Amino acid sequence: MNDIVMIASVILILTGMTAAIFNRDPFDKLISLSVLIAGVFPFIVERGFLDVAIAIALIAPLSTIFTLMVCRRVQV
Amino acid sequence: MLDEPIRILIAALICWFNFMIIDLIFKLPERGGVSGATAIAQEVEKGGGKLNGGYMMGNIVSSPDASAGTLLAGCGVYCAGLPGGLFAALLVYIGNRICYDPGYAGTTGCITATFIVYGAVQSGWFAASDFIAGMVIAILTIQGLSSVHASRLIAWLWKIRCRLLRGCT
Amino acid sequence: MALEDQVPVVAGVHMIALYICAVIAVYAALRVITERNSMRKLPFLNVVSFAVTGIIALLLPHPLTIAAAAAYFVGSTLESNAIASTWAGGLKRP
Amino acid sequence: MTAELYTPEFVIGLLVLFAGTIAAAFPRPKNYLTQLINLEIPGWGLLLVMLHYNEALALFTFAAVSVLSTYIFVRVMQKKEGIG
Repeated sequence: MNDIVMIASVILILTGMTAAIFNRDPFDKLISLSVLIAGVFPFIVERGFLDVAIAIALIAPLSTIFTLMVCRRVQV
Repeated sequence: MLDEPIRILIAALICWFNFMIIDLIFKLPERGGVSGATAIAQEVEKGGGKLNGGYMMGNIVSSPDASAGTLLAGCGVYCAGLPGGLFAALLVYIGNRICYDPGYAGTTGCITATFIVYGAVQSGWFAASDFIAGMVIAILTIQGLSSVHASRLIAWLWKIRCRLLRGCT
Repeated sequence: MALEDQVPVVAGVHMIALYICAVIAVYAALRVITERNSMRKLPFLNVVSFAVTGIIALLLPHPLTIAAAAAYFVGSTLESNAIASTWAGGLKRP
Repeated sequence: MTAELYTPEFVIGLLVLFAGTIAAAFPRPKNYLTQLINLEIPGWGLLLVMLHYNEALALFTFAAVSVLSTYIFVRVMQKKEGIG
């Protein structure tokens, strides 16, 4: 992979991870987690595993949806 | 062929007009399709924007519409030519059905964008990768820069469309 | 094993498009983590998803890449849809 | 099997794995939901580390098992706390 795309993916992963650790609201944590997932995909595609990329792209939202079953907004 | 940055800017203009015209014809700024789109519209209005623009931004977020169709048509033509673009239209239709949406705007946008991109590539003036980068720039101007100004712009265009075609309430 | 010995490496002529996608992805990610309101983060997340779809398609030109890009885009959209619907209380509320 | 020793995804995967493990061990608002969301971060780090070894079937299996374990944790939390 060329360098600029790799640096961009690393920045996406690190910002997503940091924001997902330090946020306190569950919805903010899930949004930051999907930034992290967006950074993982160029590494998978660059290795040539397109079938793995399809499977993980279809499976990963299920995990978020299962987690959302116990999320509930604080009533304002 | 021109230089690559100029080609990308022209392709961004073409993509912007393509998805904006199709979204306005299919009445995306009229109401929120799912409850999440309505929530995004209300939050945008609370931050100082217009409600109709917020509805369209929420609809773009929560289901693949003509902008996603334009991007995937560019990807399809870049990877596999004209059959790739039509296959991308089928995938956009399936994705719309997954997200509880009728899916007419996305499929129509994908088919028209396929023919636009394929014609531009065949004419020799553009490469298909220009349209992918152009669509990313075009969606940046709507969703990414400032939600207040973008929603005001979409509300102004929606008012013009109501005066011209009078299909809206 | 992998597909990478069958498909050509990206040629050097389309590099500027790839760089534009990478820069826009980083910019939108920074906007996501600096926005305070939880619902106004979702349009910036959509920009990240568009840019990553463009990166996927530009990195490896192969016919299966269309399915990968569409699957990633639909998955990300479904995730945003579920987050917004749960925040609005559409599905799970009694 | 390993072509080179330190590919970028290996290094960044180890970093994400350690940081996510520490974050899952000490969740900041101390409840089960935060711990469950923090537990997904080292999962993605482990996927990046496994990407270094070029095994497609391992990646498939890991993704499927990760989602199933998330579902089981969610059911356990609903039984235990009576929420959802």
